[in-house]
Amino acid sequence: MKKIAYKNLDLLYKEIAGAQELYLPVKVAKATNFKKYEDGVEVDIKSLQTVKSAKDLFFPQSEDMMEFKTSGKNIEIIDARKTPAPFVLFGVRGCDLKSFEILDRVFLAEPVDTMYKAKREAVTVVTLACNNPESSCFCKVFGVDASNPKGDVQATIVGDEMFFEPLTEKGRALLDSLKCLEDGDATAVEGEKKAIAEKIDALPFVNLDLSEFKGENLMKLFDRPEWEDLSKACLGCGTCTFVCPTCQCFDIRDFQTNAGVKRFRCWDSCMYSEFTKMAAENPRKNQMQRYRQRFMHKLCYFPSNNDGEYGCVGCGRCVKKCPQSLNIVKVIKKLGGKNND
Amino acid sequence: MQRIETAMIEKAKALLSSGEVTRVLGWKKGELGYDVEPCVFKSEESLKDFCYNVFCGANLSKYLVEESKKEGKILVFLKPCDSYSFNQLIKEHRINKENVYTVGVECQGKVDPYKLKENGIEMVDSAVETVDTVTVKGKEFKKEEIILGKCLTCTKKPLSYDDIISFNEKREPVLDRFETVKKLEAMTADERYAFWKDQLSNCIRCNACRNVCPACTCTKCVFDNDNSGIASKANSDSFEEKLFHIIRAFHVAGRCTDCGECSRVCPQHIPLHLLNRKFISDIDRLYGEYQAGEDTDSKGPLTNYTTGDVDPSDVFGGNN
Amino acid sequence: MQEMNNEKRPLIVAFCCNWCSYAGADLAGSSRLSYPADVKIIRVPCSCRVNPMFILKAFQRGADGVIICGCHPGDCHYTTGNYYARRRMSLLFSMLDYLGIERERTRVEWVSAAEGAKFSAVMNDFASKVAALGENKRLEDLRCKE
Amino acid sequence: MQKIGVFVCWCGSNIAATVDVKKVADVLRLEPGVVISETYQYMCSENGQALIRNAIKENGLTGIVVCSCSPRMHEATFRKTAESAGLNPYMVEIANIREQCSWIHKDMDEATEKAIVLGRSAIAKLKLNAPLTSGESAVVKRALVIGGGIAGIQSALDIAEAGYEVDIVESSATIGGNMAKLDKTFPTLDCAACILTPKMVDCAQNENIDIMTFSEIESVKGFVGNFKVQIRRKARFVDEKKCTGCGVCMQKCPSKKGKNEFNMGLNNRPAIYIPFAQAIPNVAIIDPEQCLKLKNGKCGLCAMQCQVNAIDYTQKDEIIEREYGAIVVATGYKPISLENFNEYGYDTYKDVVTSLELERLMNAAGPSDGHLVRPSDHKEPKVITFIQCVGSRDTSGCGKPYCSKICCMYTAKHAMLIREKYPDTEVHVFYIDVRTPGKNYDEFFRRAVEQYGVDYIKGMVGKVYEENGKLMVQGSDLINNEQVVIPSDLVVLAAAIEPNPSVRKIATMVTASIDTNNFLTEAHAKLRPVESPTAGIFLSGVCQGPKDIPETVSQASACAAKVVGLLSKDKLKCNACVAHSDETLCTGCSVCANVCPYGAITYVDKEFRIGGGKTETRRVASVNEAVCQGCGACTVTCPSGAMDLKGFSNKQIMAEVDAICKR
Amino acid sequence: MTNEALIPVIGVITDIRKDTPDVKTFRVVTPDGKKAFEHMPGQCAMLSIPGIGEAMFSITSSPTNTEFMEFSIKKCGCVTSWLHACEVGQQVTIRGPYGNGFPVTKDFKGKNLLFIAGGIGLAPLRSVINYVRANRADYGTVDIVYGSRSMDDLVDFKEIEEEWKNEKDFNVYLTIDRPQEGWNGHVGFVPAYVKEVNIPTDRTAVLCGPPIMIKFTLQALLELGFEKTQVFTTLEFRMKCGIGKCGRCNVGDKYICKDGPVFRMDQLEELPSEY
Repeated sequence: MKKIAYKNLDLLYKEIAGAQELYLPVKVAKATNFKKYEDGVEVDIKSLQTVKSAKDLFFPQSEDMMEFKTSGKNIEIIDARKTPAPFVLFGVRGCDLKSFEILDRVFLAEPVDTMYKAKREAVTVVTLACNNPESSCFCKVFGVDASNPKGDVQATIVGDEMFFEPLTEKGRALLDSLKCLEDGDATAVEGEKKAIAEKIDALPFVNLDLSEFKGENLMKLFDRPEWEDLSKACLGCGTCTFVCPTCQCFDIRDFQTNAGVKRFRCWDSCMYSEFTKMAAENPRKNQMQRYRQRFMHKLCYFPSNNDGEYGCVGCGRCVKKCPQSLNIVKVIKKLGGKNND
Repeated sequence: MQRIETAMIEKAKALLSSGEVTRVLGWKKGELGYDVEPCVFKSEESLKDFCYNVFCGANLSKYLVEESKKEGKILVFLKPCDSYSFNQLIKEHRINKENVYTVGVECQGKVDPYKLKENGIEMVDSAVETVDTVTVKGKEFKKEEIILGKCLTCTKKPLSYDDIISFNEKREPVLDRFETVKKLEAMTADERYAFWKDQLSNCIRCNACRNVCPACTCTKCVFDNDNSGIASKANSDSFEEKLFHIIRAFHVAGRCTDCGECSRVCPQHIPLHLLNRKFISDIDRLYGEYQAGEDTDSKGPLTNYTTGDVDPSDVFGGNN
Repeated sequence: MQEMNNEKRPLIVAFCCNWCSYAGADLAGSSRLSYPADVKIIRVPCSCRVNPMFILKAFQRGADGVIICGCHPGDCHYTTGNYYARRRMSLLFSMLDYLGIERERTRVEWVSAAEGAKFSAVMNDFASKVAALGENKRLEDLRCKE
Repeated sequence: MQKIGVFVCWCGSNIAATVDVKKVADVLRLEPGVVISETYQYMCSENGQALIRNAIKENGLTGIVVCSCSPRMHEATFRKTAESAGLNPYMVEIANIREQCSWIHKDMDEATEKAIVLGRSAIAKLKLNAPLTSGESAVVKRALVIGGGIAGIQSALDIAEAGYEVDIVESSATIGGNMAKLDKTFPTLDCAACILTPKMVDCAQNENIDIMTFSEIESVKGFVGNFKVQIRRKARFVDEKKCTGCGVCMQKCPSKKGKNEFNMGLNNRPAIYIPFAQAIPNVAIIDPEQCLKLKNGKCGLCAMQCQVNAIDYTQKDEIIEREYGAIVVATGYKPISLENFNEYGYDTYKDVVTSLELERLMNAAGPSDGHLVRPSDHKEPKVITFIQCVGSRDTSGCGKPYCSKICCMYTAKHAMLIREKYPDTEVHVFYIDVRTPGKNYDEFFRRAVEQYGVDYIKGMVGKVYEENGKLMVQGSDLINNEQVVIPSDLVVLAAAIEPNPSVRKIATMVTASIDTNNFLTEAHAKLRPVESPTAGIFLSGVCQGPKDIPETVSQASACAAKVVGLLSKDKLKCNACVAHSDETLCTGCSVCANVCPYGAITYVDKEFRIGGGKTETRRVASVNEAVCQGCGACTVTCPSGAMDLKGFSNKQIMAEVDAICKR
Repeated sequence: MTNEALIPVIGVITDIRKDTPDVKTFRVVTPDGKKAFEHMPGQCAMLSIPGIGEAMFSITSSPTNTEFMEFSIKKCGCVTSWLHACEVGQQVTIRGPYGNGFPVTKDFKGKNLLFIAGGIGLAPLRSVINYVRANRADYGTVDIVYGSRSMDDLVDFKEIEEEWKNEKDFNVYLTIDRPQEGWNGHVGFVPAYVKEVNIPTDRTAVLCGPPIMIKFTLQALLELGFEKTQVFTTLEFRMKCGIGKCGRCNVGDKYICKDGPVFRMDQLEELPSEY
């Protein structure tokens, strides 16, 4: 167990960033997101949640794949994938950590997504326990312990100190390399964890009933009339998708540069009306169908393909960010099971 | 202020039961108090979830583009600012007015849940509102501490309605709506560039601003249309965030009623309304005051001209 | 302010209306009134045909300055086109300025078919002002510059 | 796959001297889609065109790019070439490498590089061109002539002679214009009235001609072949059909203090008057400013005297609407106002007059019945000094930069006539240059100097001032290099002429372009001098530029020939580059109709399939292709990008931008 | 296979054949003249033209063809229009194979087969039909019912007439929607023709064509006494990645690009009808 005074965190950041790239919650304008640590940035480590989730680091919103050069009828393909240097992702909360497992199930399944994999392998994750969980948090429903997230290094803020415990070899190596840390005592951390766990138990959504969401109910859930009302106010924007730590739909697009064509992939959203549109038909014609797809995917389709693992981590970002206050909690309460009433 | 909600429910029930309307467009209670959602109520019974309180910030007028196409009349409750959007949509032939029964409702400013949170209040069971204050969880706030940015500068008066429910005189705005625009104009170009670079770099292109905007009702947006030449899905380069927001603001210039929804819904809190307000302020300054949505028949400033209009070289205000 | 070196000349896109300014450019040509080769003209029927998209696209693609030329107000071949263009461009350029984009990178000029000399003078002046600003960094798309 | 041909013109040495045309062709040959790229000395020549035609046929080209002079010069030529080889004429793009490249750049490398970029840009645009076909519209077989001076009269007569109906709209009460005020005409010295009035009578008697005097153009809508014009027939308070022009009313009218416009205000006329003896129509008109009846209701003498009851004090302006296939603008000129030229004392001294006033003073029908007297005391002037170029060739900003062209000749005429009639009169002329090109013109001028002893002094006049009852004209004599002061009895100013001020309003209405001096712009200075760039609008007389009577008449006739050529067609091809709306994108929001100057956009409810076998009805914009002139205002105002312009589509212009910016 | 699968290889179009007014068949090999990759009947490949886009097409040629791959492509969107306009020698990019393909080695093996196609729907079936021809001994009788709008719209008409009709135990039934000069064959819609021919129910059926045809043909087959478990079809859906990650072709718990595009009718019934 290591520790550092809260007020000296900047020293820690500087030391880490001196050796490898460091990504952590940084506030720019009025919003906090994971960004690269550089001199002068405003680190916002206490912020419970970044707007965009940490998936951005492995599956960025936009990522070059290849380039094409054409001359006459000929095409030349140039691989544009970059090999990432080792980096530290600092301040990941339990929910986001859990989302990595879910993304892994998609991107590391055969055929493996090499772009994603390379970044997953390059990272050392420093998690941070949630001292002040919010009412929109319901990670516990999905088996996340926000007081005890198990990254390569587990960090916990206790009073005016931050404690670090290595949980993997990678984590140990990172901590061993840092000279600004001093040895710490585990007792205080245990106490804090317990306190956090109690706070979590008191949150309003921690007892959501998910019992109805299972593979065999697929068609039954799909045909539930409640979808109409649930989705009524949906604008069809991509806010929920883009702030979601587990959404992984993407598009592959070409961009004509002055020199050739860049092919990149970027986040897409199943909430967009163009998502499934083909030349003549669109299998999901209305917003209700698209809304249903997103939640059915997270709560039913994904678990039925992934050993019952849900495609949601209960981070509550969609609860906070939906422009019209629609969210997965409302869906679960309506369709999840009897105990939600 | 509970009184107005009761009056609205009564109105809705009366119109539903008389058969004058078949549906009611209003707001529905949420799970955490502040997460009120727009909703179409189809029966008197369903109105039990109806609410009208300090969290009903959402502008309902855009839903009417689709709803007014449907069979049967729909009752809609419009706050003063929503009614401007409604008028503008009527002007642009996007709403079938025949199918809409409008009831104007009083608004004394709606609460911004983020500001509540900054003040340490997270979950809300009930909020008690007076014209100037809101009391949440026993804590009394002045309106200007916690209402939405768009409400701080609101001068909108209720426009023509089929009916109106209002018990109090409207609050005066707390701020001049062009104050921040002026502040930005007074900066140097470098400072302005730095300001917008920071703000727009947060944009995740979720399209919430566009999809919520009552002026953005295109069948297919140019940014979704691969044939438009500027289609894009993500800001793959910082240029694209600028392109998106400049073009979007330009497309709604002269049509934007300044309802402020774009800024309210931005997950990254980008003050997008400052772009629209820049256009509004320039229009007011250069071509005479114009409030989109104030009427349903005037020509907008960008589809109009006078022979003596200012030359583009002379438009710049503020600092270089 | 960085000076452009010789290899990287400024690139200027000029949208000229067919009836006045394009003809003015022709007159500048037939009068042998030179202006920098950095100026490349795109012919449009009227200044009101210039969509803000075109202007932003030009900057994206690497233009360092964009100028729109049309008939003098009141002289539009289509009667009113340049009046609309005047409002649109006023607002757009004011917005670009508001975003911190250098004012000198954009311009609107009214050049009649008879004003070959003016066309040349305007282009010389605009090109030198743009050159003085250096490369367009604030509205660039790095992907287009690789 | 597209097959594009590139044709690079040398234009003799015009292009080839500064642009390496061979290199341009070689580089452009490598562009994707280009299958042939050639150069030729004169691409517009018959041989050059044949080269293009053959290349199109042999290679099955789908489009061609011609790198040559301005498209304003030869786009139409090459479109015809393409068409004759079976290619759609709109599959042609021109890269302007002469006016916008070779002629303005000196460095060969630089010019060549730019020419290549311009060529690429044209290729990029061409790749997105679509074959276009023009619609057709019918031609209304009637012409409108705006202005009833000699230009308008001649044009109208020629058009009418060819068998087409033509209306003359004249703002004053009679046709005849400035020429009717002239005394004699140079260089033959025949009397203006003698040659003009028969033509005026011809107009009045020609069945095909309808004269509307005291009328103005209110609005012009439509397009070539189909103009709809509103004409305001101003109230003249006399029924034109009833009035016989007997003139009794003029004698009885008690209010006789109106300035006689025809005599340049040098004498007065009654409130009811016929402008001059040979006025057409020979009909009286009441000046409401002077008429006692109209001003205060008391009088009515003229109505009592009128045998045919033609007087109608209640007459109101009337607006009539007519349709025309072509419009001739013949609005003529007026002398400039001399307020900027105080040094000549025009406003101060009665005996400083303009040349046009002198015409009236010398005219037998003028205020002094042809006896040349000075306005102040009606005495015969003994020393007359003419000052040339008053406001002409003036770059100081007070006057006009151009030469008014007619002054040298009419001054020589005046001097000669005076010396002939009053041989004891001394005549001096201050001039900058004497310009007398034209048949028998210089001979005429020399006669004035040599035969009539007119004193020509090369030099400018500094000022005119009064001293001892004489007008002292102080000027410089550049030949003798001295200052001279000439005590004169009468000073005549050759005031510059400028287009009639109404022309600007009319130009706007008919969407004709106009230059900085308010002269209407011709479609081509040399090759299309009588047409405006706006189809269906033709230019006759001084409205296009200063000219004398013979020139005016020739231009008027040329103009008439063009009008007749147009009216003789039954159908006209419409503009092919028109706006069109993509109905799948259009929301029917109506902003486009707001900016359309031609009212070409309307809205219709249309049914659309929305998938799943369902349909919905939506309001969408629809463009009348016969009316659309292709300005593109609607395309930018449309937020959804539904409105686009054929031939200048968003994609085409953006492709040009891309191509230009590629480096 | 890794996600290198998203990185394509170069393909050269070596032959373009115009089948119908709006269908062309493209032959594609690698620049060194080889097949880009091996595949099974019913599998798909992603073809792309840089700057225009990428689209999924079923591979029309049989896996038994060792020299090249063929794609029969109907002109309907951006990519297809571009392909239709290009010339022999044009390079494209290609990646694949994607999808499950027809169960030629399992469910089909040893069975009598019935192929029913409408219009361009023959394209994916051509691959399996020619595979069956190449492995004739492994399968029983083959019936083919194929219909199109008109004679000109019958894809691969020449191959059908000259080769398939002469194959042993092959019965080919052709039909067009409306009577046409020069056509002596059957006239009428495919579903009706299927019933008319009255094919014995011991066949394993494969359906491919426009949704409306699939719907009515399935009905016809059921009326004839077929079970849903006997009927296969292949779905068309918008796909991007081809490897079950981008989410676009997700329907229910299936990814059409990975778990499909071939489905048995009874499997489809367990999926939401969003295809």
